[in-house]
Amino acid sequence: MSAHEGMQEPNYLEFKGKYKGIYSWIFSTDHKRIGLLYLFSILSLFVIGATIGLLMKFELIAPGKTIMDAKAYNAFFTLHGIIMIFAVVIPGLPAVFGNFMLPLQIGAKDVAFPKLNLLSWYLYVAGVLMVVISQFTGDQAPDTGWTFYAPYSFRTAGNMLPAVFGAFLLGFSSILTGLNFLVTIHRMRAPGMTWLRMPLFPWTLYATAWIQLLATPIVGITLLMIVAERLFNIGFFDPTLGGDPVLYQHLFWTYSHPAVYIMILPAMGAISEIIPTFARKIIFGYKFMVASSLLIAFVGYFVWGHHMFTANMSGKALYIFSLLTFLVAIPSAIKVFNWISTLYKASIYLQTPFFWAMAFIFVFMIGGFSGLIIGSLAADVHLHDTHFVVAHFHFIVFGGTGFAFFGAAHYWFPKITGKMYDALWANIGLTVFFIGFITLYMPMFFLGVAGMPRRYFDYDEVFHTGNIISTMGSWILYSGLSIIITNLFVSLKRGVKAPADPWGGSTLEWTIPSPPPVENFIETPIITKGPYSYK
Amino acid sequence: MQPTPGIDASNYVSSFNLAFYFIVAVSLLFMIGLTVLMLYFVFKYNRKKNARAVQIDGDLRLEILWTVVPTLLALLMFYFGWSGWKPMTKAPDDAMVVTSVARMWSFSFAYENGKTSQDLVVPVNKPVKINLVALDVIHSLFIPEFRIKSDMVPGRETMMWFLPQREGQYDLYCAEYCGLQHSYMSSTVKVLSEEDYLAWYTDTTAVTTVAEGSAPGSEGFAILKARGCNACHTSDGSKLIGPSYLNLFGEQQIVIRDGKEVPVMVDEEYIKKAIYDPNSEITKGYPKGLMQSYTGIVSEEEIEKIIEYLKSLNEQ
Amino acid sequence: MEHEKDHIIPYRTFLYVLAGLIVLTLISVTVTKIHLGTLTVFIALLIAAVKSTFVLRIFMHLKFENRMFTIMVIAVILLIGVVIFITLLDYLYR
Amino acid sequence: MEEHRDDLASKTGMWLFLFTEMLLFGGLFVVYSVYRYINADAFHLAAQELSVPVGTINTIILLISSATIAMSVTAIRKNNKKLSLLLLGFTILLGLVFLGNKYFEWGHHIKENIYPGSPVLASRGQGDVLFYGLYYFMTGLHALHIIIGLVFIGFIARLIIKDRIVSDNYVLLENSGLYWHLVDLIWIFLFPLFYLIT
Repeated sequence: MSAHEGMQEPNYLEFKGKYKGIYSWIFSTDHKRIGLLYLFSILSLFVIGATIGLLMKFELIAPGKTIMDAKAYNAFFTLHGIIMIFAVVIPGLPAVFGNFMLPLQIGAKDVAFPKLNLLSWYLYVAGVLMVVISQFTGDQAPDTGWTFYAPYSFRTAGNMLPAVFGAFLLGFSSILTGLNFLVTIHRMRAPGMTWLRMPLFPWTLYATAWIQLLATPIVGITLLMIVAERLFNIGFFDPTLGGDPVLYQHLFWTYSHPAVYIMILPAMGAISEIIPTFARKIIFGYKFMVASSLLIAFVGYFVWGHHMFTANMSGKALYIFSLLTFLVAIPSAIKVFNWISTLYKASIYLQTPFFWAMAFIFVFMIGGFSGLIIGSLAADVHLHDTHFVVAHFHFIVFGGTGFAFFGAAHYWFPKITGKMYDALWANIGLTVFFIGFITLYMPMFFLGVAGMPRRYFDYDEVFHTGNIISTMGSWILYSGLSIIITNLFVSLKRGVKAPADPWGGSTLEWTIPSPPPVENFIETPIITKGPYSYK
Repeated sequence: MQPTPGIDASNYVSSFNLAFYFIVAVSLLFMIGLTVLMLYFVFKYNRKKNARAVQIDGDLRLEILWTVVPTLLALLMFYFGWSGWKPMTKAPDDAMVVTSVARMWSFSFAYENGKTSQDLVVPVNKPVKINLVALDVIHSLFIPEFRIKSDMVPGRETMMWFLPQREGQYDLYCAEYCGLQHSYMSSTVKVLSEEDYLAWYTDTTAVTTVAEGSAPGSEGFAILKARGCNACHTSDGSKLIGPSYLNLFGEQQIVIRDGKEVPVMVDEEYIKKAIYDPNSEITKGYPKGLMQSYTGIVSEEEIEKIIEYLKSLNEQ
Repeated sequence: MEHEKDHIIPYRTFLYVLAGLIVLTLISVTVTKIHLGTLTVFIALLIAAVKSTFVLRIFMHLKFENRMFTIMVIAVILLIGVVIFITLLDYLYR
Repeated sequence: MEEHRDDLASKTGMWLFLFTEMLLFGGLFVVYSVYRYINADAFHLAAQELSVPVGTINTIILLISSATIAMSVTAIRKNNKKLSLLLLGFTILLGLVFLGNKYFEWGHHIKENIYPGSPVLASRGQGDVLFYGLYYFMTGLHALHIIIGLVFIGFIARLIIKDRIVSDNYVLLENSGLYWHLVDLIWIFLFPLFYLIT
């Protein structure tokens, strides 16, 4: 089975398989290579999405038209949403670092179904292509926003079908990844790795995978209904045919709220890896961390209605959703308390990933607390569909997932590439990025309270100051982003060679060489103690 | 009009403030506390100062404490939000009723005496109940100063109500994305004193007579403006959502009828059809399904005046 | 998977179950002919539930598998039920 | 590379996939319940127009096909390749008969000008539009699953012929069976919801 007996186990980057060049990547079923395929596709799309965001912010620098008209603006925020939600943050941590690290952290050779894993990447690419096609064919680019709200989504002249189908394919890809992870975690843990000896990142992936598996089909069928509606005029959500547009929102958010937890749970998992490693300390309240992940996934399934507080639901539905929304905040709070408590009497090694983790905790708190505000019925009636909401979800989705993504990228960079990144530039990038982030999104809270609705191409003079600050923030943020990404790419070429365990981590991935050998573990590890066991 | 300080613009401002500032206060307390604690730990337990970590794997009492306390606080937050929202569900019986009709991309407000207006004009200190009607897609009526918002869902009749407490002018926006001109779908709320309101309300002169000047077609222009037509059609020849009025009347147009291209002459019949049954013939190059029928909204006499206006454009 | 060798399900088990399922189907059809009002819905769904239990337990051999599968299936069905219930909370009280 | 075979992993994967299928139809059941609640009377009347005998026959056909594919697993485990193939062939045949019935049933409605977007249907009111919209969409999606199932079973039959599925390596056959049973399971609910609850 292994043709490479002896000491010279080639690492996965140098391994010569059946195929050469690019084919050795796009036909590879190695979870590590697939992780990198995802990394490059997601990073490219992220840069495109961020650039669109930059242009949108530039448009908003002053009232009236500056660089684009309303039509282009509407198409841009739709594309920005579809790319960022479906193609960047949902697959972001699970598909990239989950694929790469899950087998390593539980001591497995690969995921349970390597071919299926590759198929999910192809579905992902196909989905992205469909979205791209929707932009350049048909009368007009889609202009519904990423939510595809009925009945506008089948009234508009925008080219909806490819975009909706693309989102469907991206969802399918996400389902297959989740399925793969669930079976991997159930069946392929190394001997001795009981459930409660599993590191927290796999645990969050486990909770995430269940949401991917059980929530995504609902949006799948909803998108199919929209397709059918546009093609055959069936009337599911068309009020003139008796359908109820609010039902569309129910179905859409039944998936899309849990999707927020698909984004944030693995982010929390990555942070839960970084903190103990750099604190040289066992994580505080391991079992509570596990339980809170599962609880978030479970309760998170039933809070979708808080996206619809002003949609004229029944009063009973409204306050039950509001109550559940407040309750789902508790497990997240528990996580924050546990992270900070882990630092108590620690021996903290201050490195870039740890700074990212700290920044994550800070912006995540802002995102979480602002979430409480709009979970409150009386406050949400005013703040719903304003820039307050835009600020809130960027703090959670970009602040939370994005910060954790870059934290994880720096943390595992030595393991993945075998090189060390340049710490000075990494820290500069983080600082600029952080300042830009706060400058960009903080003013939106104030704009929202002042009453500026979201998805506005143009606005009244009263909202001008906030928008100027926000636009300037977008420039700073983008500069920070460029520094971070450039630094990582330059380090890939010029970085010094990384040892097996540069941070002194205690999970399994640090016990093998960097970059890992093709088969991951030369000998199957036998686990005798829990994760994060430091002396 | 400068708003009087000290009086809330509507009855919801105080309950919003309670829910909002309570959560903000608690959140800030936690945020500052936790951030300071985190920075203090990072400083104090730096590896230069503390070479060996003390392994503590958890503390049940602490976990219970920080589960229970946030839960209680969250329940309190929920309560304030709920109690502030509860009154919104039922309008007082003595509320005056206005029906708001939203279409792409304008609001109009119909009063009980048949008066319609582009602005929402209400008397101060009298509860107002607004029946919400959307004709095409979902819109949302949002008055930031009043801290109130409600979606307008086509096919469903819903309502919102409020008590304006301070005279003045306030912005009214559409808050649910509804297509191209979404950000221009706005209006004004005018809160008048009892007398001013009565004067306005009883002045039942038709909208059309408010026309500026007496140039030919000015009445027609006023009608187009009042019905929100100008959101999609221009008079200067530029293409918006629908065809421009300029040089339209009496010209040849290519329309799509039953999927086939047909040349037609723009005459009175055509204009009538375009207003009452807009989707039967679509001018080539324009999207279908965006315009709703104006049957019962624009009368035949008004169409005469609109045509007069169209003709006047050709002469320029 | 040695332990699975123990219970090759005999052909006749399937035939019995099949017969049972067909009988249940016919009962379901007959019962709806009698007008019982809202009870009709309830009975029809009840019979469907009984039928699906047979299919799940015997045809899909949940009865002979690891308990974990049964728990998961029940959880998923409950989940669908709760989602329908919560959505209906909106419509029942409008 | 010869991978270590883990039948339980394979079966777990199949079950998890079935869960997504259940949720897919679950979303439609949500829509069905809501619209049935809103348009109870119209649904009641419209359901009476569907032919109960045809529905019943189709139900029984699917039940038999489920039993035959289940027995096919028993056959392969008893090393009876021929019988196993015969039973699979029978399953495929029944699936095709089901589709044929469905074809005539749909054709009958379409001939009466009852299909989404038809003026006749639109004139009958919103409840009927929704009932038939859901009818076509749900049974159509179900029929699509039947077709996928038939292809899947055909592929499995080929593997049996080539002796790739044998008495101690039959998990793929079992998985195709699981899929087929799920399709049956969904029909068990579709049948009363559209044909019986009148």
